[in-house]
Amino acid sequence: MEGQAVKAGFDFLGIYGFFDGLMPESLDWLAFLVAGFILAFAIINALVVSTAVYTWFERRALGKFQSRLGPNRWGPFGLLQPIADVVKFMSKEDTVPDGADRQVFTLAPIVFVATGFLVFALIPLGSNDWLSRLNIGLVFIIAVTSVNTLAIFMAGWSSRNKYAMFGAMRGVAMLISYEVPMALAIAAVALASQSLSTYTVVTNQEVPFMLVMPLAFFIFVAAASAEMSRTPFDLIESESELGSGYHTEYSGMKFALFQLAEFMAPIIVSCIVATLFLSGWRGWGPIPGQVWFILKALVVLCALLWFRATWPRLRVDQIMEFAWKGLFPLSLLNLFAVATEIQLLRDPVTGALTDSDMWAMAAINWAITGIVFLAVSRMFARKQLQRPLPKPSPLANMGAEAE
Amino acid sequence: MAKALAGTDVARRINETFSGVALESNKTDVWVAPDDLHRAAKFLHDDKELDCAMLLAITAVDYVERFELVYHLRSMRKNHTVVIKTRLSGREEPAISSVTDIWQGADLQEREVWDLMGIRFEGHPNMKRVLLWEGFPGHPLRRDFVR
Amino acid sequence: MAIRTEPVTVNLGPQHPSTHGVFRLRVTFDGEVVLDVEPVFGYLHRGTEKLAEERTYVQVVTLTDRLDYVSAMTNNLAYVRAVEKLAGIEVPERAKYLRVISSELQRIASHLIATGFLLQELGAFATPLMYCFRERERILELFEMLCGARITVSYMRPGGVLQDAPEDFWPALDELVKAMPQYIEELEGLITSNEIVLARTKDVGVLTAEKAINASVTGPMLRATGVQWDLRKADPHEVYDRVEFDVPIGAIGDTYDRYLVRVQEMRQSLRIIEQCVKQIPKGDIRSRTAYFIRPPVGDAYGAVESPKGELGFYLVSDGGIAPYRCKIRSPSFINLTVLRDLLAGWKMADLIIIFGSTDIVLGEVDR
Amino acid sequence: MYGAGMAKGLLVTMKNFVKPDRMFTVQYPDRKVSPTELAKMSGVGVFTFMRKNPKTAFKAMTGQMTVPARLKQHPRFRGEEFTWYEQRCTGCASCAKYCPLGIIRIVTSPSGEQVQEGQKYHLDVFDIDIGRCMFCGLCVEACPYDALHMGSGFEEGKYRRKDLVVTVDRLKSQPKHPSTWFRPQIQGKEGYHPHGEKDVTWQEAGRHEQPSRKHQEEKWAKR
Repeated sequence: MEGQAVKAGFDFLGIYGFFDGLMPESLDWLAFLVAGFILAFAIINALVVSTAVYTWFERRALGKFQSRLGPNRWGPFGLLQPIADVVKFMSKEDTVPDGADRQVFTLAPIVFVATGFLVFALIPLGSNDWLSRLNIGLVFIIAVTSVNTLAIFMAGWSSRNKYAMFGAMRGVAMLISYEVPMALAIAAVALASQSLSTYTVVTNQEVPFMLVMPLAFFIFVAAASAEMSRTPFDLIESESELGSGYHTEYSGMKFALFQLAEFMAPIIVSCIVATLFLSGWRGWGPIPGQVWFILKALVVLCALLWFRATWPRLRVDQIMEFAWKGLFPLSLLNLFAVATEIQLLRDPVTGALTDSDMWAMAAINWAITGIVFLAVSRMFARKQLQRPLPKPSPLANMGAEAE
Repeated sequence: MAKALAGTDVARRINETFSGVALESNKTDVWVAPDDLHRAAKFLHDDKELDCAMLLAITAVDYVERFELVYHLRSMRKNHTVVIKTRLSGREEPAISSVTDIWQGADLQEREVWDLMGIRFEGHPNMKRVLLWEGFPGHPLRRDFVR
Repeated sequence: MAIRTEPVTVNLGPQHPSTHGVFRLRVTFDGEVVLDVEPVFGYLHRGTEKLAEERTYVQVVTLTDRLDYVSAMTNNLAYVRAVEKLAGIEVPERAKYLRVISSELQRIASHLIATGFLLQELGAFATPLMYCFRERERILELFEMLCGARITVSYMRPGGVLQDAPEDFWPALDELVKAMPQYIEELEGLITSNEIVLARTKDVGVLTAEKAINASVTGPMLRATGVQWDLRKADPHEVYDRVEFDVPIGAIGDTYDRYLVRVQEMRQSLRIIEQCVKQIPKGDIRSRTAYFIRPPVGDAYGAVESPKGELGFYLVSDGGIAPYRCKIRSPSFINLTVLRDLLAGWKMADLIIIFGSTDIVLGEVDR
Repeated sequence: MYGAGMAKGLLVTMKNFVKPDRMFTVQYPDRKVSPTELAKMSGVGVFTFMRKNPKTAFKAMTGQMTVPARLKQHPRFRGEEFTWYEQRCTGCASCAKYCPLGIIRIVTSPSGEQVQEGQKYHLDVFDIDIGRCMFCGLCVEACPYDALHMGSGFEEGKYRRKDLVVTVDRLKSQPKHPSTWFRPQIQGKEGYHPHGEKDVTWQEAGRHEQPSRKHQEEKWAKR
């Protein structure tokens, strides 16, 4: 990718302009098509390769967390392990269970993967490196991530397997519930940045929104990790209960697609978090914006990995409770607070928010977060952490001597 | 130290309440007739002195001419153990009354005895094979079982 | 509008990630809620009791290793105790101490496995399991020093133990006893106060004391209900009456209590080992017995507190070189009696962890 | 404080992440080595080593250098192959009798030789079917003349079941590296380890001194 000096970066307009210059004017549509294909090709491959590297990274890091080694045999430090995995997947028999709905069964992994690619098109990697500057980017992200639900349901339902059904049903219930707080958290971001475009969100993000709206950040990360079904919300494919949930019956390349989408999800989520809450490519000093962006995304990625390595899973009703009784009210509170603050602080004429306004908002929001956290912790701690002292039952007496 | 109650004492106690139920006894064991087993077990469980709250194990031993069922009982409050035995004759599906209504712990053990030794427990809620599959020919722990 | 629902019957197992081997639960679900459970097992039935009838008393020791394959030492101990009772064999002091040390080590190893797999079933992505296995590995290394094998130890013999511990065993044991408390601490830090674990296990699968006793439940499951009953105290065998230790109990008998009891028992086991190392005398490790033991005609029931519960062997002798009847009172098998009552009414995820907290080993259930 | 337990758990995993000294993976049959380790093995400093063999050092740095590794085992480990001393064996077939699985097959014929105590038989067949063996070691325990010992290998995988039978020829010809399990006389030997190169001779492998005629007569008279 080009630096900031180049006027048109590696984006659609740049490539289109390049091809348009080469071709006669009557072939405009061809240039359009070629540019589109090149972009699509580049983004898909970049994402697939980074996912492959990420699978290696995740397995090595999880190994370290669990005080074992992780894959280290194939290639230097086991870096070629993803290739070995893919070769293995490809050489496996592609089975379709008897009685499965063949079309839906085949379509599900494709739909599942496609949504991930679509979202990635909206992530601005640098001030000039964006692939699509859709002016309703945030709405698009919310919309596209919900297609996931459909794919999971398709996979689970068409498999004709009870475990898959359980996984799919859980998945639908959970994903739909968590979309609400996620959307509300994004709404707060949209309010604060006064834009719906992912690009403008970053340009308007003088202060990282993580500092401005900690509550929204927390809600978004929780909801997003539920959306991609990672621990502690991984009940869709909870392997100790359901085998592997909705993709129990998949094998070969179809299964590989599910794995791809699953490992892609953390990357996409951390990119979205970096964009919406960590001020994207913005940084200081001579380090280029792209590096800043990747660094931020990596930090989020590692944190998600850390949580995954540590925490157990919640139960299905607890997860739903957490969504509707926990995150949903919190996100409403957050939205209300942010909206009120903006109404009070913004410039009455232009509606713009200055840096100092942002910092003021940050102070208020942190206070709110602290109060909420204390209140919630009081409420739960009393209920959960207290246990009666064990008392020996009168039904047994070890010391007794028979007469 | 847990004490194994002397069979003669236990037999005396049983006979005080139900006379003639305990047929014979020695230092460790009490023998009862198969028809009286349920009565004796109920008494051992309910009696305040004997207080056999836990059924440790049910064992069937095949002595070819007879089967012997051994019930190991334990009192948790008094910390003693009692062994009662009963002899069953006949090799074609000998039957005895179940003690599942007294001790729930007899449930799986009686099924196991039926499975491996072929002694039927009457009154058991779910008298099915437990370790082997339904339709397995014979009962493998019997001495005369041939593969 | 009432939506018509119908119960779904699912076979959890025989090849299911969290059934501890080949075990099948035929579960009827109403949505996520368990309506009815029927355990189906016997996939690993090898007829140990029948095999024992054709082996000499010493040869049966090797069969007992394969019952509860994560705690072979206590199986050996229970069996040789029954034989010694039957044949009236005396055991030298040093052998008694070695037996206690090795079976307490085995108890720690077994409880580590139980805890690790409980957490695995809770969905903690293998991390606690790996930590547990890491600590267990050290214990297995000690077993390798002691008797040349790690799992199927065959260490004990009627009349003592097979051979004395090598010289490098004692420093290694000291090191383990010194290091283990902090590992248990670390494990507890990961689990005990974790809010997710609490939310999942607290008040889940409650077993009452009356029910537990009536259903012959023994071991940590019984102690979690608040019944302070441990065969090591109630009927002290070997040298348990010469060491000090507590019998930890639970408050209400839920899944969390079962976990807590196991963790505390590991600490108590370390205490026992520490005292045994101090007290152990020099001397013989095996009394002279005939290789083909011929006990007098009669029967004997010998039991020990194995990590899973009361493991008893009931042996009948006809005066020959092989037991006439060898009945195994396996705690895992009998603890399964309450499974149906424990599971009905809970959710699918609870089913898995309640089942995990009963800590059965299929080698012992199916025998 | 709600959430404190979860945070504590995070700290525990992080501690294990940054301090991987308690890593317990065993790499077998070879393990990856770092340049530092290689330098230590060749007995020079890291930088000297790097300057002298830059190619190896680079390979090690990219994690491609391996050295053969054998599992750490106690000398008592009960392994797969057996060590057997022809000179000590009398063909009494105690091992076959005591085997719980009956997998030792012995065919003997009178030989007229007298090696230690009593008559010695000539062994025509001495097959141990390790495909069914569970390595309980009862045969070794039973051997009255310390002729049979456990080995300490564990790499006896074969493609055919019948290859798993250890025959008398193989027992005769294979190197004598017995495990010290149930053999205190070998265990007491300074620095002996079954993984080493040193063979144990049949004199060393025995627990018994050469019995005197008188001793033997006494023993027989008692029976």
